[in-house]
Amino acid sequence: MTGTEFMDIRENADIKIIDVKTDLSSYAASDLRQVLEDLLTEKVNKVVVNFKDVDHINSTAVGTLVGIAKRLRQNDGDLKLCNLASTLTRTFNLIGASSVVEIYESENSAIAAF
Amino acid sequence: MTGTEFMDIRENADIKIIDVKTDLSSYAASDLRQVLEDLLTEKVNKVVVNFKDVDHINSTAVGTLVGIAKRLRQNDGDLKLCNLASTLTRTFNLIGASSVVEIYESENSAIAAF
Amino acid sequence: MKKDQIELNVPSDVFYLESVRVFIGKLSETLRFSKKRIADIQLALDEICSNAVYHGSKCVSSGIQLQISVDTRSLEIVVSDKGREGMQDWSTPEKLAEIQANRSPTSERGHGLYLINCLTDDHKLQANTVGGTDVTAIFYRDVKQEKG
Amino acid sequence: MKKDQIELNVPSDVFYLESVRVFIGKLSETLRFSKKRIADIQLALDEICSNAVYHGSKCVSSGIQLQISVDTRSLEIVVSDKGREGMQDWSTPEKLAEIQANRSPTSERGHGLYLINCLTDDHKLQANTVGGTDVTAIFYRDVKQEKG
Ligand SMILES: Nc1ncnc2c1ncn2[C@@H]1O[C@H](COP(=O)(O)OP(=O)(O)O)[C@@H](O)[C@H]1O
Ligand SMILES: Nc1ncnc2c1ncn2[C@@H]1O[C@H](COP(=O)(O)OP(=O)(O)O)[C@@H](O)[C@H]1O
Repeated sequence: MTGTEFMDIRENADIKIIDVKTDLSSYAASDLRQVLEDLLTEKVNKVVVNFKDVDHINSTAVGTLVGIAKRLRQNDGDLKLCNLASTLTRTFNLIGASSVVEIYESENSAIAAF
Repeated sequence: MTGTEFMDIRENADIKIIDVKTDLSSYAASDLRQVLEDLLTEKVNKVVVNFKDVDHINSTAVGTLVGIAKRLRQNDGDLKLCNLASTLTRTFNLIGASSVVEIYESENSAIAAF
Repeated sequence: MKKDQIELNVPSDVFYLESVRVFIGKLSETLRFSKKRIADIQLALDEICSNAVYHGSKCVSSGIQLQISVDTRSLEIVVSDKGREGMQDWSTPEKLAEIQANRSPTSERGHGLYLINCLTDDHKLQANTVGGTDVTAIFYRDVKQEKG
Repeated sequence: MKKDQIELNVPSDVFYLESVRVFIGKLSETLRFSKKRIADIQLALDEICSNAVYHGSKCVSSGIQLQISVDTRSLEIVVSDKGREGMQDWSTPEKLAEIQANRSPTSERGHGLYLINCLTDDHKLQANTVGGTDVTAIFYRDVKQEKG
């Protein structure tokens, strides 16, 4: 699993870090789901998603992240998000998803929180 | 003359420097023309246009610059352009306008060329 | 008051919604909405158009239509789909109340209509004559009428 | 070969061409044209649409139309205007040859058609039935990088 056109995957010890390189509306959301599903299949259970290069997210992509976060927790892992622009945080807050998925300022703080 | 929504105007000795802050298609081209006409009216004759923040220019805007360059030269002045992205240089080259308007890598070299 | 009209028809494929989103974004920018408002308008329209594609279209060639009206007071966008089996009459007040009542922040789906409600200054959902839905979203250009 | 169809109608006002340009840009990007090609496509369309507004429209409400066809091989865009008095029959081969012969790199105007010719893979200018012009621009897609 080395990533896709829209996502790079790096690792830091047992944590996988996904760099999203595209805005996340419905088209790219299915790509994100695929990448995360593949990591679940590989029994990865600690994942950080880096939103540094993302300007837009919609409810389909937020829902995907919520679903994956729940499943990772069932495996004693977790999904953490970092580097969100304020418009993205607003979308998570409006939906109420920030109560389910943890959002961190930086990649380091997301990693440290595992 | 202090600029417009799309253009800032600075000065360096007797040279006016216009920072274009928008892409230059037909809509903004009329703004550029107005700014340059106003400088001509004010008897300014040395002008540098800085394209650092410009990603697109069309033939209407190129034509405007060609016309103003000719008029400034009649007043013993000149118009010089700087910081053009390669797609912009390409447009000037295709039209043949780079034989009429001088294009420089940097603001400093444009200023030094007067 | 003079209204400018724009019409945009795209296939029912989320692939094209990327282009629709930047179109709406640039239009809102030229109409001088604030950065924050532009993001809101783009998200609301993304949700409306995604619904039209996922729930309101039989196939890619069904197509969705955006009718955009611009005047000094507002930006109004009507997104129309042609509907598909089993999706009729979903937008009655009772059905919409039920959808809203069932929404949970922790669920994966069902946040689109809620966001549309939050992000528009006004909106309307109506069954149209071809068996689909017309969703109208209104954004006032006057900053004072901006919502939360 | 399956073709996807997009239609975009905007008022004859250069104000809206900014939004059209980013739409065409994003569409070309999602179709995986290279950065340089995207700039070429945007410039060609800017020139075609600016001409349709300046030379081919009586007033703002005349409107211009873009019909966009996408298939695995090409992106084809037809820009139609409704024409205006004194601008009929300008696109005959003789008139076009005259326009080209008169072009001078040092003149302020008259570079649009030349750029359209340089930047498209193929193009066509035709009088349409409503007294205006249909300008067709074709851009071939790099077959190796086609949409999935
Ligand atoms: N354009 C539409 N046509 C038909 N049904 C729709 C349309 N938009 C929304 N719906 C219905 O409303 C429900 C809620 O929509 P929404 O809140 O956007 O969440 P989601 O799309 O994630 O289900 C959808 O599941 C669907 O049943
Ligand atoms: N859509 C159009 N309708 C009518 N005339 C047109 C149209 N496009 C171009 N023309 C004619 O062709 C001429 C050359 O166009 P162009 O090369 O784009 O340069 P410019 O627009 O700067 O004059 C125009 O001046 C006009 O007379």
